[in-house]
Amino acid sequence: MSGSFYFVMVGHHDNPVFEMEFLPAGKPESKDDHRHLNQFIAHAALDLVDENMWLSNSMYLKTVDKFNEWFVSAFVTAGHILFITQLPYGIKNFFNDVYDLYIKFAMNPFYEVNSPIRSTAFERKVQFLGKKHLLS
Amino acid sequence: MSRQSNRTTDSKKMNSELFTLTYGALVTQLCKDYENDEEVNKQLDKMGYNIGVRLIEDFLARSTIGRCQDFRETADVIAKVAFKMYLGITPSVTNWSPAGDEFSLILENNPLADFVELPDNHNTLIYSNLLCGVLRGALEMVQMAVDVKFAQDTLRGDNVTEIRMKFIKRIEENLPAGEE
Amino acid sequence: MSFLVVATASGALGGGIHFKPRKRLSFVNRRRRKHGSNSNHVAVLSRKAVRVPPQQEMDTRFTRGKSTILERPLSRPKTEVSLSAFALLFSEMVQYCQSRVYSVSELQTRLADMGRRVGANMLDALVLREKNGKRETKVLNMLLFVKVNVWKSLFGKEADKLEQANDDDKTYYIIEKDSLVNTYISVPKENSSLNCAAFTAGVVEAILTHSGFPAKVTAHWHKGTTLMIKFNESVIARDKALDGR
Amino acid sequence: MDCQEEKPIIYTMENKPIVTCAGDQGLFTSLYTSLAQQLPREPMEWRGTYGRAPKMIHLEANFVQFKEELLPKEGNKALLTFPFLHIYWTDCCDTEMYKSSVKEDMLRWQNTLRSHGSADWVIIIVETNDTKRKNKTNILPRSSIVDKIRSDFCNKQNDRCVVLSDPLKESSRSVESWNSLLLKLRTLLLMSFTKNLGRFEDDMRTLREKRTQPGWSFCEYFMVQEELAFVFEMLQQFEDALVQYDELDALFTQYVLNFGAGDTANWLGSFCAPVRNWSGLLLRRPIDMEKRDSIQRGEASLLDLRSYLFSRQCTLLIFLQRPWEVTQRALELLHNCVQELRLLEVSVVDGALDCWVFLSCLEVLHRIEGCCDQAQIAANCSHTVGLWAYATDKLKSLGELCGLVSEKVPTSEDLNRTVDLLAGLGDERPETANSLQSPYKKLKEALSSVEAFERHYLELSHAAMEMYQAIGRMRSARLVGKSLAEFYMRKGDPERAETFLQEALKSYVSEGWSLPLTHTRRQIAECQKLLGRTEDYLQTSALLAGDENLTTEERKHFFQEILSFAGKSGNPSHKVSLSMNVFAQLTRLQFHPATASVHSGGVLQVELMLRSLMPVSVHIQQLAASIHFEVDHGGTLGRSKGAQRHTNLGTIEFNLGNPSAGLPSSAAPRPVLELDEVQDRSPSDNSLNSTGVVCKNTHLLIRRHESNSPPEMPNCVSPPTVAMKEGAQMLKVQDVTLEPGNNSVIFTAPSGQPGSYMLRQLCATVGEVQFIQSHIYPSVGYEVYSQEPQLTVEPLSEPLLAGLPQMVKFTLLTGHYTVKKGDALQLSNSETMPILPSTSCTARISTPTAELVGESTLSIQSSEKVTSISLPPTPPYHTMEFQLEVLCIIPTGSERPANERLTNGEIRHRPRSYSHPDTPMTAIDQRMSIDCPWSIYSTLLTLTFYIPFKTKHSLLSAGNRKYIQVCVQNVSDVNFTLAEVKLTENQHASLELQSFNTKTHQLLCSKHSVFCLWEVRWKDDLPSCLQCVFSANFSPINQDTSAFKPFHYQFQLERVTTLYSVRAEILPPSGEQHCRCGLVCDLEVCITRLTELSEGEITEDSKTDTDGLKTTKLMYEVADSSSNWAVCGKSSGMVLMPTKANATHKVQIEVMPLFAGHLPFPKIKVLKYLPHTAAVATQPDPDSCVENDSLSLLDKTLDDQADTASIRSRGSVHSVGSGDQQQRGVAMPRLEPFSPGQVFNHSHTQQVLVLPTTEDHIMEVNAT
Repeated sequence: MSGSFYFVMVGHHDNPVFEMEFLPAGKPESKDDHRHLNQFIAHAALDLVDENMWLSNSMYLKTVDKFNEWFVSAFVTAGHILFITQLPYGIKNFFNDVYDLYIKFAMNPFYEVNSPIRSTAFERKVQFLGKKHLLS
Repeated sequence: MSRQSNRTTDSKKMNSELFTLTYGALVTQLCKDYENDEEVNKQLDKMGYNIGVRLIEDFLARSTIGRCQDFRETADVIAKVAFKMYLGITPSVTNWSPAGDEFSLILENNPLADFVELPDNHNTLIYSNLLCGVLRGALEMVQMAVDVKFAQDTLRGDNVTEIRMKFIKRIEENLPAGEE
Repeated sequence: MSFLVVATASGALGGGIHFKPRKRLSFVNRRRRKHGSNSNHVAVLSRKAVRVPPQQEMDTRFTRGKSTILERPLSRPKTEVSLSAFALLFSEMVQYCQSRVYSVSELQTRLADMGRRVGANMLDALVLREKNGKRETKVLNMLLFVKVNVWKSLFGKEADKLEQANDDDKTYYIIEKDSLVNTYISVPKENSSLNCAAFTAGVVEAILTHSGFPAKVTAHWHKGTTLMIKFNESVIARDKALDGR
Repeated sequence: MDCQEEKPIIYTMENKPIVTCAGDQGLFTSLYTSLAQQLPREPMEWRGTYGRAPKMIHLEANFVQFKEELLPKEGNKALLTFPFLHIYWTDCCDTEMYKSSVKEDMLRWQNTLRSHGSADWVIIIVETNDTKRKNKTNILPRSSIVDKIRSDFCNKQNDRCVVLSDPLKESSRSVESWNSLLLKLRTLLLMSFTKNLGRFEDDMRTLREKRTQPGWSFCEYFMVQEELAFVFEMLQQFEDALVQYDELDALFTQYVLNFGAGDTANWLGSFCAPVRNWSGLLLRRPIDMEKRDSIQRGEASLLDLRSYLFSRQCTLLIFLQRPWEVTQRALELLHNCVQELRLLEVSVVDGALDCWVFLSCLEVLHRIEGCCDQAQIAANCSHTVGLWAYATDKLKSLGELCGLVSEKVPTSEDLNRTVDLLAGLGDERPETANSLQSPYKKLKEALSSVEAFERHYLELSHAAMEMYQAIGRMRSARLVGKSLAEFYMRKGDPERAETFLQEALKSYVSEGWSLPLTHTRRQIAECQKLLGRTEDYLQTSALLAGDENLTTEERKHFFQEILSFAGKSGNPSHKVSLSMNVFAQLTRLQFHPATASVHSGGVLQVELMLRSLMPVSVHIQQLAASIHFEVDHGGTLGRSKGAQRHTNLGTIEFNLGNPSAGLPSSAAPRPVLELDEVQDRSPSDNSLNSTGVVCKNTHLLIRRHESNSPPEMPNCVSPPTVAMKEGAQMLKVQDVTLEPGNNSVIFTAPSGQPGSYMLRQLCATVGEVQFIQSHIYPSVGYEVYSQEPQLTVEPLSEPLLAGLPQMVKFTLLTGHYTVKKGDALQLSNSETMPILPSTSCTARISTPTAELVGESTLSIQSSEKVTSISLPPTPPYHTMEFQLEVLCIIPTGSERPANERLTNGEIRHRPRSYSHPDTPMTAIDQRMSIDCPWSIYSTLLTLTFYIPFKTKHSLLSAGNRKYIQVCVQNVSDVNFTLAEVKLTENQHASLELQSFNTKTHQLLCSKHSVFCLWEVRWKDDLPSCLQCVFSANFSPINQDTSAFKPFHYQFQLERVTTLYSVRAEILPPSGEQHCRCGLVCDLEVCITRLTELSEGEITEDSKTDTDGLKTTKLMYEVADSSSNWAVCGKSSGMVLMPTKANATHKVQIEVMPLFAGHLPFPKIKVLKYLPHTAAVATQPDPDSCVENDSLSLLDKTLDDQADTASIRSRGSVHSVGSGDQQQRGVAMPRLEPFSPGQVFNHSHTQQVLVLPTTEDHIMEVNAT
């Protein structure tokens, strides 16, 4: 699929907690302009996530917003951490797998919920999941 | 509200997760309260000691263990009975020193440290140091002075968790347990 | 300094005669009790509670390339630990907290803080296992989740009661005849206001708040232990709105 | 042919299932109307095919005349044109007629049906009994015809033949039959539907299954399934109809995705054709036939297909009254299409899609407005706003594409592009031709001119923004605002732009979204530059220069901006102050020395750790920290104070909240605002200069409230950068270069005037730019103190022992005083503590930091009164130390410093204030006064010495012989050797003291005692008073003899001579030869005077014996403390004793032994009895305490025996009990004890044998 995908986890204060960009193999690092755009979109989408998450009790909210032909799909964890991706379509499995990962990570008493995730291992795992689910 | 009448809680078990996370909360709290890891390690050992001092009576009450003939027997009781009873694990006893006054407990999994990964700014923290204190305190109550420390810890990247115990001396009856 | 005593299983002192531990043990206890009896606040007050150096909570990094915790399965824990192990740990924890505060209320706050961490750490795993990944969106279900699932998996049994304050729609009570955390802990009269279930309160508060039901939870001595849950107005308002749909 | 057949049907949405009518047309037409009306009246339950839920439907029918052409040919899938039921009408009642014609006709009809395999038919026989038939002959009973027909046609299908009687009558019978007919028709119709639809669907599904086969065409399949949709629509089963379209939609989407994934279906080819027409969606027609045809012909483009599909879905949704679903699906569709085109790599003219999307959005919105009222729309703008925003967005990019978003007019190629785009729209559709607000017109106009564009664009974006705000999607609103800002920028209106940008910035800051933050801030910088708001611009530039999200080039650029401004040598008024912490952050501050306190004039260095956030190294003309000075009121010793303030050993960490750091979880209790007041008072009059409030825990609080921003993001709420007060004291360094990252800058702090110096502000000056940190928090300061010289003298080792040479240490802290050459200390020493002249006494001089700077020998001149120590020159705030040897002479026994003496002559045991607790040693304070060159007053010092020994003496007698015992107890912790112990008596030469002490040297260990004994020998007679001096030499153990020091102990013994001897004897009762327990026996006491009247003896002058002998009164008494004896009867009495040698007096007392065995004699006491006239005796010797005890004991025994207690003895007891009454000279007779040795009691250690009693009980009787 064309373009790169953006994934962000958002904390209770609407603060980004973890971010990652997925670039299809052989694609060069996308230029800032695109990266900040991702954040713009994800950030704006928070409004809709806030609305939608109370209308269903499933964590996966499917597509909550569309922007520039990008579909913003969201996932709300039990602990109300939001996962947001921009893709031409939503992908549930990716979210589920990342969530699994996140739970394990967040059970570490040394990790304060809402604080930025700075873990090489975590990054690698998410990176892998991205390849598995998004770029295939 | 006065204390609950001491109910017999023989072999009452509970969710290890709560235990683990509670301990986690404690350790992280200590990490906030103290300047550096060394102090936290000390504090953990101290708390462990206090626990051990009380744990032993509970232990003696529940288990029908008699006086241990030697340090080897003590080691077995600790590994096979005590650890099993309290933490639901049975560490293996190995690496006896030729003199038979030193051995290692190998914990293949450590309930205290489930889900734990040490952040970089705590690389000198001995996360489960409480255990050392417990063993020290408990044995001191039965007139055994021992030196306990973590020789290896999976949290620090070792492939096993190893507690090293060294017998120092028998304590005379009369002199009281010197605390801290 | 501690006014807390671990009430040991009956006959503990009698146990293990061969060790002749009786004398020494009772000695130790006597000392503890003595400590307890004169748990004067002055002593506590004189201690200086160290402030948290903020950057500590700021910059936590995990740069290890491979982390075992991310490999382990999320299934329910197989190992079980003994209740007394927890009790001993907990009472030590309480004593530690007490050594760093000025007042009972501060002590309870500290316990609650720890409880919150625990709650926050557990929430997601609980929901995943107990509700196979369905969030709660309504107050009542949320409370039931706490009363039933949370309690079951933390304390092995449901909480005894869940009640709503009849005068106030944002206040609820979770009632436990004897709360596990208090099982082993005895508080002398002068500190009778202290209820160590403040810890549990913290757990519950975190679970509710992180699930999007911000609330204040406090522990009280009433019908055993009662956790009082006060939701933010916003929560109740939202809930009504959802009913409207 | 089929098509022609279809067309008319599809054009009208009045589709109804077709029912053909054969037979008697006249008859049918007569009934048609009522039939058409009444058929739908009753709903029927229809259990649909494929397990669709059963629903009630109202059946309508389109009755047409039967034609063979109407019957579908083989393989014709058309459903709409399918005749579901065939009716044959007849009212024939005449057999002949039936036979002749009707039957024929029916047969033909039936055969045609059969040949087309259509089994859905019914024959209706109408019965009318009208007049014309009356005159007919041969009328058969009606039934017979029916029977005939039944038998002829419907073999075993009797229900296929219905009788309708008198339809035009109102009779109940006719009504009934009419209803049953209707019911029948409905039932048959339904049956037919079910059958035929079922069959149709089966075919359809099998067709779908073939979709993987080569020849398969989506378009064909589309037509088939749509047919089904049509039928459902016809039956008003819109839900089911919609499902058909959704399935098609999904199927197609899947194909496109697969295509993207690589496997392509050849039929997709047509959809990959370049887009030629982008005239948006068209939702005003129920069916867009053109598009449908193109699909049927397989010529449709992707947009055609999508548009058509959506228009159908839209129609159905509106039938279903779900307009909001339309908007939602629309938004999805539009994004989808764009994606799909991208996936299929369809070539599209630039901007074509933007047009298409724009038009489509508006079309959808219009369609919705068409079917909802304003209120509904307003209430549901959350569903429409997406479209508005999307349209806005697209219009914007169109504008940019066509050069309409700029200050200039479009260029020619802009215009060409515009023309091409408009061409792609084709002509406006007739439906909208006459509506002024049609999307088509809007777009055309918007692209016509810059102004028009602006008008439309603003209108749209404001609409979108307002809607967003209305439904509380602030972030989305801000996002629109942001692109609006970009628009304004392009239009050269930065002022408008900035307001939007700032608005957006806020939320990015408060929620910590770094990239948007950077991006927006960059734009803001641009605005500020254009607006010439230099200060803000520079502030922002500083922020950006330190922004990791930017490339180094960009950061350098912004930094260059600052420099180039700084470079401008403008007028000083044009100096700009920016907040420091965006430029460099103060991370650590360290004092050298760490105590952060120096003496005035001393050197104190302050090291700042600055983390420069700039991308390149910065040269700073001056870095200065303003200081607030406060005179020290708290005494001179600043040292301690300074130390207290900085417990952290002179290092202060400044932890600034970390922007990316985690926010405290909402679960955590809100931290309370911790504020600190900061006041600057002028040193002179202590008036308030400035004051501020510092929040200690911003990093915790700030990000809880959206409005404020963390301190490190100061430019959305720019912090007040207080300009530095000139002239105030400062830490300054010139020309520093800050490298990116951490830098350490070292200041030398002013330390002139004593007092406390608080660091307040920090200011870095780069040309015209000043970076200022208006408050340094936590507040940091240092102390400058001025110290008076201090001289302390302390023992080198504790305790100082008297009698031995001891080292004392002199420590001189010079403080502000400079010790010049010739300065000397004058010690005026008391004779009891001489300062021992020592050969070499050296003084060590060291700095405050305790490093040795010099050593020099002291010259000491000693006269017996004064010792003068000339000091070596020493700089201020240095320490000089030297040691002197002193000796404290042990006072010999009696004569001790008066102040040390108590009334009883004992030496006070002073409570120790030094190390070892409660030593038994006796302390002596030695005062010395020292005159120091720096002060006119002399310093008074006290050294406390301790006497290592306690000495006791006692007089022992044996009859007339006398012995003196001296006990020396070593109470110190040192072990001594004691040498040549001597006892001398100086008054009486005749006296000789014979020593029993053999050893010359004796070991006297700590806490041990040595006893020495002498016998007193005398010639003629023994003096009653002896002045003795005990002397010995002592030295700490194992030291050479030279170390021996003398030790003297003086004491005096009075009334030494033995005056009386007392003998006693116990006589068994008569007849007994031994005393027996319980039997009274006699105690005979015999007191003998040994000497003549000796001086100092009180006698009864009054009573003189006949031969003029003087007498003295004695009191004896017998008491047995050990209760071996019961004293019976009189136990004490008075004796008048002549004061002449060998005068003897005997008394007898009855005593009874209470025990058997060798019992010691009862105690016999002899006391002086003094008449009230007697003068007060001299104070008794200290050792008389012994007697005091025994007196009190006597006192007891007297009381025990009330019978004998005489007033006198009682009174006397009293008087002795309290000595001070004597002082007051109350005239009363009293008892006085003899000094030890005056009375010698022989019976003292005597024992007597007592035999056990024979009858115990008697003893008991007696005992009580």
